[in-house]
Parts: sequence; structure tokens; C-alpha cells
Amino acid sequence: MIELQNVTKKFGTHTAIQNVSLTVHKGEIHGLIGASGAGKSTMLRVMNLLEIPDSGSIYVGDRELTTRSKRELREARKRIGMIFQHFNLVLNKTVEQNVAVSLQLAQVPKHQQIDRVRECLRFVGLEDQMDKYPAQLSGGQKQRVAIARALANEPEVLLCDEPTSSLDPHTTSEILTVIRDIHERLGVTVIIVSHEMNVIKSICQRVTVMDQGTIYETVPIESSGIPKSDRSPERFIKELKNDA
Amino acid sequence: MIELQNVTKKFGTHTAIQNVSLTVHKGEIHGLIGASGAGKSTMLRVMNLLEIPDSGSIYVGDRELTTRSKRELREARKRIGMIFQHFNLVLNKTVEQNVAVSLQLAQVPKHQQIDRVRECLRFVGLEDQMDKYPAQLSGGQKQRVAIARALANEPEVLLCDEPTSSLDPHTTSEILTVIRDIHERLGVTVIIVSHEMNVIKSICQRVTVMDQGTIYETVPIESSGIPKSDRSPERFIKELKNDA
Amino acid sequence: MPDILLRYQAEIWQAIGETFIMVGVSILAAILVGLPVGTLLYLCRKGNLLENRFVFSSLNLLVNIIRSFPFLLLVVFLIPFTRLIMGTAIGTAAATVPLSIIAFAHYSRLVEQSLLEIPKGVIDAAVSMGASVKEVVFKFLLVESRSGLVVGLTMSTISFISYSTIMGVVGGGGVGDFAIRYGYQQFQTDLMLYVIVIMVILVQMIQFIGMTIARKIDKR
Amino acid sequence: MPDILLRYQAEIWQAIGETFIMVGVSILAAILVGLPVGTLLYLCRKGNLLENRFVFSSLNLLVNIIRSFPFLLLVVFLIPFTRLIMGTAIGTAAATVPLSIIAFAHYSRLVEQSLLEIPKGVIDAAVSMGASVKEVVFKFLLVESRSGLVVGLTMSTISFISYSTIMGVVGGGGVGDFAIRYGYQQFQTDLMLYVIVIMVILVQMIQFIGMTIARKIDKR
Amino acid sequence: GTSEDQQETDSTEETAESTEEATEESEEVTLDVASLIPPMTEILELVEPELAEEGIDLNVVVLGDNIQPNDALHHEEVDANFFQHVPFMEEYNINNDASLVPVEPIYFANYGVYAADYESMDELPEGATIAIANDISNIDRSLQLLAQHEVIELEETDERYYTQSHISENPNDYNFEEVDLLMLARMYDDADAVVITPAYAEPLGLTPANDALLTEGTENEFAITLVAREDNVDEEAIQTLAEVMTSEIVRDFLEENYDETAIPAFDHE
Ligand SMILES: Nc1ncnc2c1ncn2[C@@H]1O[C@H](COP(=O)(O)OP(=O)(O)OP(=O)(O)O)[C@@H](O)[C@H]1O
Ligand SMILES: Nc1ncnc2c1ncn2[C@@H]1O[C@H](COP(=O)(O)OP(=O)(O)OP(=O)(O)O)[C@@H](O)[C@H]1O
Ligand code: MET
Ligand SMILES: [Mg+2]
Ligand SMILES: [Mg+2]
Repeated sequence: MIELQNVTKKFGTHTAIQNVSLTVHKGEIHGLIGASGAGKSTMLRVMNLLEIPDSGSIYVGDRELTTRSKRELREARKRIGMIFQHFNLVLNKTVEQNVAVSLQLAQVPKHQQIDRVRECLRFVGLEDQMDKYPAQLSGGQKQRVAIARALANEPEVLLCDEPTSSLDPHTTSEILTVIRDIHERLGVTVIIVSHEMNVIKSICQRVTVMDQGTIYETVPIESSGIPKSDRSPERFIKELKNDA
Repeated sequence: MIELQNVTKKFGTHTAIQNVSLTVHKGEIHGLIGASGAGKSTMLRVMNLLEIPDSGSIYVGDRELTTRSKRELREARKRIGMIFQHFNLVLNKTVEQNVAVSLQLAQVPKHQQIDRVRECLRFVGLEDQMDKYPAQLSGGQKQRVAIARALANEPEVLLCDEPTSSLDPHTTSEILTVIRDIHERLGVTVIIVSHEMNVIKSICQRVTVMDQGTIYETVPIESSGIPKSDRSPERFIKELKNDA
Repeated sequence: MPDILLRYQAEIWQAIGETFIMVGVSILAAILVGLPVGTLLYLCRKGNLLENRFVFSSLNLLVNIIRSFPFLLLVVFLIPFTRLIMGTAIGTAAATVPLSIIAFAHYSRLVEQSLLEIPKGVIDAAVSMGASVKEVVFKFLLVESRSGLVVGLTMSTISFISYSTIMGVVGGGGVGDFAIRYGYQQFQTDLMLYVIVIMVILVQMIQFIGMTIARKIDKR
Repeated sequence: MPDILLRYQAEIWQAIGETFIMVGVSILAAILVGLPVGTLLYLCRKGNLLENRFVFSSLNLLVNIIRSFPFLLLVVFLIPFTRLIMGTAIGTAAATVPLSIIAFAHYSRLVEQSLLEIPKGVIDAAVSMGASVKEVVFKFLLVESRSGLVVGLTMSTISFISYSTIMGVVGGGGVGDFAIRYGYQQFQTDLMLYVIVIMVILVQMIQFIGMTIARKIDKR
Repeated sequence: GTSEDQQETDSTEETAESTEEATEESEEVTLDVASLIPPMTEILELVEPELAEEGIDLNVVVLGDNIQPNDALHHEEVDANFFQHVPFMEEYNINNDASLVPVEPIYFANYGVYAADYESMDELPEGATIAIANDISNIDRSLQLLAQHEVIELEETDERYYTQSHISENPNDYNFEEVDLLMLARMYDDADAVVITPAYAEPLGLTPANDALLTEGTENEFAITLVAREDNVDEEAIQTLAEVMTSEIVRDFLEENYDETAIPAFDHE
């Protein structure tokens, strides 16, 4: 589904990704881990050509991404959802509008948009915050808006850069469940960068470890499943006391 | 050391913190957990009066914070380090300058500044990125700059809002070690918001669970210690395979 | 009301009307031409979405040429053009032509500046969703910079009032010209001061309205 | 070089010199007065660090009054003041007085606008470190908005050139006045066009230098 | 009733025809005349009713500088203008390939030298600063005024205008400061002396007769003149305008309101 061949990306003199080749199979959930600064975000950004590589080629589906026309590239991008490490929400749009915009870009009929936006916001537990602006949200709430936005358009590929970095364990479980659901229901290919081993281990089928801009190894794992959780504060107490 | 008495903070009609009272003892490492949107960040921001409460009082050290003169408040704040959830770096300052500014504000003599900045950046593993600007850093690197900035001035109180949210397990361990070190060496009082139970459990002595703007419970815990780690990519592989 | 104001009531109202026409048309030109030109300047700049050295340099030069002209000479220079499209080069209607041209050039720079302040992450988000350049502009750039654009338009509008002052040269009239003509050239200092007070009130109102709107629509 | 330019060489050089003096002093005034005033406008605005209705309203009114005056009348109005501090109301030196006043008013608005674009998180960081207002300004606000401030100063400088054009009225001279007097009033159209080309080059240079610096110092 | 209707229709037609004829006879002509400031504009307003009686609708187009009225006339946007003296007009013709022609001189603006601190030219100290207008024809006019009274001497030249470079003798070492027409009067307190038109002197409470150290008088070519174009100067409406502008009404008006400052020029014909 996604294939990087000998991709190199430099920022000035610093090489962020060096001659990397990686194949992500259609319909898999692929983890990407590595130390801070290893090049994980850059890898994701190269996959939808937000970052143009200095050399190498990127295949998404059957065709090389860099050779496509602008229009084809745009169409390809519409089928690739992306959750940014820093959310990148539009601060002057409400929660609802932030999610709706990805549907508008995909020319989803107006009357379907509203239902779809509500549905996505319900997934991430924000259906009652539709009219707030990002500045009025907590960190985790912002992150959930970004997730809803990426899911709204039912993409074929989902690039997730630390999607649960600001989320408490319960919300994390819920988000992971949503991601696994759409993966199972729609066959979405998911690439997930996370520094939380629990997250990676719970849903990934293969994991690539990056080190200083190169791929150290890619290993298949048995996903451990998403831990059950509920929203109650008792859970926190229980967990604190359990395995201390 | 820090005491909140019946503090309430509203944003418009939404009550972010409702009639909360909490005492954090001098020299303890106090955890703050709870679901996304529970009011954790707001609690921290109230503690150094970044957010002015609608009612209630805040004692830091011996005196009420809200009754102090502007000058006294500033002096108090210089002894309270803060790590923001969204880092809040100055984008037009280099890594070095971002850290140095907190020393300048505290009137640390120039020649000591440089050494101290280097030392802090070494703590967080960024001594070789001194001259980069935040836009040139990865998410985790930005977070580490924010941590270095908060530590530079050897504060008496350290407010940490998700300090390891973008950090890989190794870096997280290192940062936690640094925090525990300064806590032990200098008796710094630390309040740490995190959604990662590992983080909370590894260094906290007491933990407060928040729920919808109120305190659900505060429990003492036995800190489990910081897991050993090294920077090598093998660690990731080992961990992936170990307890899957 | 002071006697002298009463005496010149009719003329003053007419002058206010003329100012409204001149400034109103300028605002239209700023929005209809200045906004697109400023956006193009931003988009075509090195490193941006439509990077295009030729378009950028041309527009940049055009705007600079307009802004380089001593305004009086721009008015004179444009007379043949004004005559062509308005049928005459004198009067309030004719005055709107050079004013519109300076207006778009003036505002386009402020638009460019506002757009330069937008964080790059927003554009990343837009591009990653497959937005076309048009969609990036309308659904992201203009939304995110809207309060800056309103602050800029407020500043521009106040400048337009100041520019319209000179339009007496070609019979454009307006409050500024009234103040110069009666107050300054004919030494009716009190009348001049009253008229200036009117202008100050006008400017205060524009500033207040502009900044209030800007604050209201700024959700960042 | 065209004959006519050679013939008026001395005058043109002198005019360029006068323009440099007038615009140079205006830039100084913009930086020394406009920057602080704009910063105060920002700080004293509702909800900001030094929130102060009285100071805000006074400064806001002052700036609006200056910007409301038809520039020509401002020049006239200030004559007694100019005479007081410069000893005379005519000549290039005297012309710098009204120019400086309009310059600071003009730039202060652009400073205010740039500061309004700073993300609130930066100020939070500054305040949480115990920065005094002065330190917030110098170590955070001005650092974070520096490229916007340079873009604004570039725009202002170009406006100052345009304003200086009018200073012929009080014998200020300058290239713009040269173009008007020799070119327009004495019908030497070719000379006028050459001089305007000089002005366009001047403005292009300022724009280029300003935008290049702004890009260089923008690390966001 | 049909025949009555018929009649009525007929008579209506007739009336229509006759009205048409009437209009043809005394056809409403509109005259656009560009001008600048009083007393010029006042004179035009004064004669407006007179012209209306003749079926001429006078429209005063007030412009703001000394070039636009000629430009507008040259490009047929107005039918005449009234703001300048003949040398100024000739200069415009030469430079713009125009064919503006004087119709009738109306009044002399009696140029003069005024000083705040001195009673006569002799009191003016050596090296004194004299402010003069800064446009070429008025520089010429100011220098000629001073030369006329032998304050300075001007060398012969074949250029159209005298400028400061033509001053050959300046025994008292006067400084000539050129400032904009609009600033001249305001230089009264600043310079030692100013050379201005009475229109600008009047608001300072100065008249040529009482206050001027030197005046130009009427023996000169600088009368403010009604100007039209070669192609329309002979039109009836223009001639009618010239006629009423040189009527007793205007003379009375000038003598009553502008004694000494605007001296009627049409009795010098
Ligand atoms: N400026 C604001 N205006 C309006 N509502 C706000 C504002 N800031 C926070 N809130 C609301 O207050 C509540 C508490 O926010 P806070 O940031 O304290 O949550 P949190 O516990 O830190 O959550 P997270 O773990 O997601 O960061 C949230 O529901 C949020 O939407
Ligand atoms: N725009 C840029 N200019 C210069 N260097 C950059 C830029 N963006 C990233 N880098 C550098 O490239 C390297 C890889 O960055 P990247 O963001 O891909 O890391 P990451 O693996 O996502 O790290 P993290 O887990 O901390 O987010 C880092 O060393 C970073 O400093
Ligand atoms: N403005 C002058 C006057 O008032 C004459 C102008 S002719 C250049 O008489
Ligand atoms: Mg990253
Ligand atoms: Mg938070």
C-alpha cells in the first residue's frame, strides 16, 4: 500500500531520514517507534509529500506520488488522513467547523456533513463541545478534535503522529478502539507513531524501530489488545493501588 | 508549601475548577491525574496565578498569592518553574536563548548563565542542538527545551503539565531521573500532571485524582522507581518482544 | 452648534457625503482588488504554495510603483485613464479612480503582512487534506488571518480618508478638502478646527468599529 | 543618462539628500516614539498586561487625531510648535517635525497590529517566569514579533516617502517635491517621469531590504 | 365626444411644438467654469443670476491647484477658467501644446511686499529674509516687483522667466526664501518680509494701500483674466459671460468688498 524506496530527507546539513526503504502493507496497522528526534514525524510527513524528499520514491497505492500531477496528488491526499503531533487546528474555526472542513474538501453533500461531524465527535467524546473554539479546549480535547478531523473523511490510509500523547488512559483506549474499528470495518491502513509502548503493542501488527534517521528493524508482533477501561475516576485509584 | 482553598475558576459559563481545596507539602512530588478536560492544566495555571481564580485563595510558601504586590508576585513566580502542555517556546529564540532567558530574568550573572544553560541542555540530551530554533526541532526535542528552561533557574516549585507527553520511554526515564534528582538534591516541590500512569507511579509520593473540575481523591502511593533504560534501539525491540 | 457650522451646514453635509463616496469606493477597491493581490503576493513568494518569481516580482513592482508616486502626481498621471473610464477627470466620481488604485496597493501590503503571520502548521493541515490552493485560501488562510485583515482594513480606511483630502485638486471635494479650502486658504481657523473635529470623530468611529469587530472574530 | 537629468543633476542630488534626511528622521521617530506608543497601545488594551482604560483611550485618541488631520493641515497646524523647537518653520529641518509626528502615529498602529498576532502562550511563558512588563516586552514580545515589526517599518518608510512629498509646502524639498515642481508645475513631463523612476527604485530597494531582513529574522 | 377629444389632442400637440421652438430660441446653455478661491469664485457666483436670465446655466467647478483648471479647459472638460494671469496661461500653452486664449482681464491682484516689523523698505536690515512664492511665474513676478522698485537688479535673459539666478545686483544682501503659495501668508511672522497677493494678505488684515511697503500697481501684465479656448472663445455664451463679468455689478462688488486688493481691470481697456 505504502512503499518508501531509498528516501533521504535533509534539513540544511542535518539528515533527518537517510536512505530509508519501508513497505507498509494494505490494511495493516503499522507502528513507528524510536527515540525523540529519530525521524518518525519526518517519515510520516514524507508519506503524503508534505515534506518533499531529497531523493528516493514514495508509492501510495500503485503509483509514485512525486510523479503525479497536482490534481492527482490532491485527490490522493484526500484519501490519506493525518493526525499531527501538534494538532494544527484552525484556531478561528469551531470544533464542528474544524471537522467539517475535511468533508467540505471531499465534496461530501452538505446534509451528510452534519451527521458525519456529529458521529465523529461522538467517537472522540466531544459531541457537547461542538461550538467551542480550540483556544477554549484542554490539550486532550484539542487532540481529539484533530483525530475526529482525520477520521471524518473515512480515509484509506491514516497517518497518526502521537495521536494519544495528551490523552488519559481511558480516552486513549477509546481512541484506539475507534482506530481499530475503522481498520477492521473499512480496511484502513494505519501508520501510528507513538512513544507509548502500550499503545503500539495493543493494536499494531508490525512495528518499525527507527534510529537516527534510519530503520533499525521492522518486527511483526502479536497485538495485545486494547485494555478495557471506563471513564470513572475510581479506575485511576484502582490502577494506582494495583500494581504499584 | 502550596495550598489551594476553595478555589473556583470559570470560563464563561463553564466551570473548569469547582471549589477545590488541596495541600501540596513542601518537598513532595505530587501527581495530578484525571480524564481529559478534568481541569488539571487549569489547576496548575491557578497555582502561579496565570489564571486568576474567581474565588478562593492560593498560598505558596507562607503567604497568599493574590494579596501580594506585583513585584512580590513576580519574585514568587521566579521560584516556580513551569513546563507547559504546549511548551510555549519563543520561536524566534534559539534553544540556548530559550533556556537562558529564565536565568536572565533571575539576574543570574552572565558568565554563570552559559554554563548553567549547557548543563541543563545536557540533562535533556540537547547539548548539540543549542543553536537550532524551535521550528527545526522534533516534538520531543521542543518538549525537552521547555523542561530545560523550567529547570534552569533551580526553582523551589516545579509545575509540570504533561512533561513527557512527546517523549520516548528512554528520554522519559532520563527526564524523570532529572526531576527526581533536583527534588532530592534541592528539595524542590514538584507537581506533575500526566496521563501516563507509569510516569505518575514511578516518582510520585501522593496523587490527586481529578474529575470534572473537582478533586475525587488524593492518595499516597509508594513510588515504584524509574525503570532503567538506555538509548539504544535494541531496547525497543526487547520491549516489543518481552511482555507482548 | 457654533454659528459658523450652521452657516456652512449644507456644504459640510455635502463634503461629508463626498468623503463617504470616495472612501467607500476605496474600501471596495481594497477588498475586491487589494485582498486578492495581497493574497497572490503571499502565495507567490519564495517557498509558498504558488511560488512564482515572475508573478511575484510583477505584482510587487506594480504595488511599489503605485506607492512610490507622490500621490498628487499619481492623480495627475492617471487623468487620461480616469477620463477613459469615467468620461471626465474632475469631480467626486472621477476622484474615486486614483483613490481606488492607491487603496488596493495600500491594502494589498497589509494583507500580505497578515498572511505572513499565519502559523505554518495550519497550511500543513490544509495541504494534507488535499485542499486546492483556492480552498487553502478561502477555508484556511483567510479564516485564520481574519482579525488581522480587519485591523489592516481599518488602518487602510483611515489612510484613505487622508488620501481623499488631496482630491480637491481635481474637484473631488470631501471634508478634508473643505477644511483646507475654507479653513486654511481662507483663514477661517475656527471653521477649520470644527471640520477637523468632525474628521477626528469619523476616524475614532472607524477605529472603534474596526477594532471591535477584529476582537470579536479573533478566537485564537 | 538623459540630458535633462544631467542638467538638473545638482538639484536632483540635493533633493535626494533632502528626502533621505526627512525619511531618515521619520524612521527614527517611528522607532523611538512609534514603537513605544504602539507597544503601550497593545499593553493597555483590555485584557492585556497593563490594562488601563485611561492610557489606552488617550493614546488611541492622540494617534487618531494625528491620523485624522489632512496632512497638509497638520503641517500648518504644527507651525508654531515647529518654530518653537526648530527656530523656523520652513526648510528641510523644519519639515522633519510634522513628518516625525505623522511617522510615529503611523508606525504605532502597525506595531500594535504586529503585537496582536503574538500567540498568548508566549506571554504565559514570560509571565510564569516572573518577567516584569518591561522584560515581557523586550525579551518576548519584541523578539517574537520582530519580523512583523520590520515588515511594518518597511511599509511605514514607504509611506513616509509619500508624506515627505507634501513637504514642499514648507520648503522641505525632496525628490517628490522636485517632481511636482519641475515636472508637474513646470510641465517637464520627461523630467518628472525620470524622477519618479528614481523614486520607484528607492522604494523597490527599501521594500527588498525590508522584506529580506524580515525573512532572515523570522525563525517561526 | 370624439371631435372634442380630437381637438384636445391637436392643441396639446401644438403646445408641444411651440414649447420646442421656444427652447430652441433661448436654449439652455451650461457653462462650466473652473476656478480656485475667492474673490474669483465669488465673482462667478455673483454673475450667476445675470447669466441665468440670459438662459445660461453657470456651473462653477472648484479645483485645488494651479494646473488642473488649465488641464480641464484644454481637455474640454470645462468651457472656461478664471484664476490666472496671461503669462501663466501662455506658459501652459507652450508646454502643453494648448490653445487657451484670454477673453477678458477682470481684476488686478495688487502684488505687494509686507513686513511685520518694518514700516518701510529702508528699515529692512541688511541680509534680511524675504519670502516669495515658489512657482516659476510668481518667482518671476516677485522679482520683477522688487526690480521695479530698484531693490534688486535683474540681468537680461532670453529665458521666459526671471529666477534667483538672474539677480545681478542685490545691494542689501537679501535672502530670498521660496515657499509654497499656501504658506506665504504664514511666513509673515517668520520672514522679515513677504511678497504676496492681496488675496493672501487680506486675512492677515493687510491691504496694499495701508500696509504694503511696495506694490505692483496696475501697470503690468498680471491681471486675473477669464480664459477660454480658441475654438469656443467666440461662442455667444462665453462672450456673454465676459460681458457680465465686466459689468457694473462686478465693479461695485469689487470696490465694495475688495477695495485696493482686487482692482477692476476692465476700465483700463
Ligand atoms: N480559555 C478557556 N475557555 C473556555 N473553556 C476552557 C478554557 N480553558 C479550558 N477550558 C475548559 O475547561 C476544562 C478544563 O480544562 P483543562 O485544560 O484544565 O483540562 P485538563 O484536565 O488539563 O485536560 P487535558 O488532559 O485534556 O489537558 C475543559 O473542559 C476545557 O474545555
Ligand atoms: N524544519 C527542520 N529544520 C531542521 N531540522 C529539522 C526540521 N524538522 C526536523 N528537524 C530535525 O530532524 C530530526 C528528526 O525530526 P522528527 O521530527 O522527524 O523527529 P521525531 O522522530 O518525530 O521526534 P519526536 O519523537 O521528538 O517527535 C530532528 O533531529 C530534528 O531536529
Ligand atoms: N493664486 C494667485 C492669486 O491669488 C494667482 C495664481 S496665477 C498663477 O492671485
Ligand atoms: Mg515527532
Ligand atoms: Mg491539560
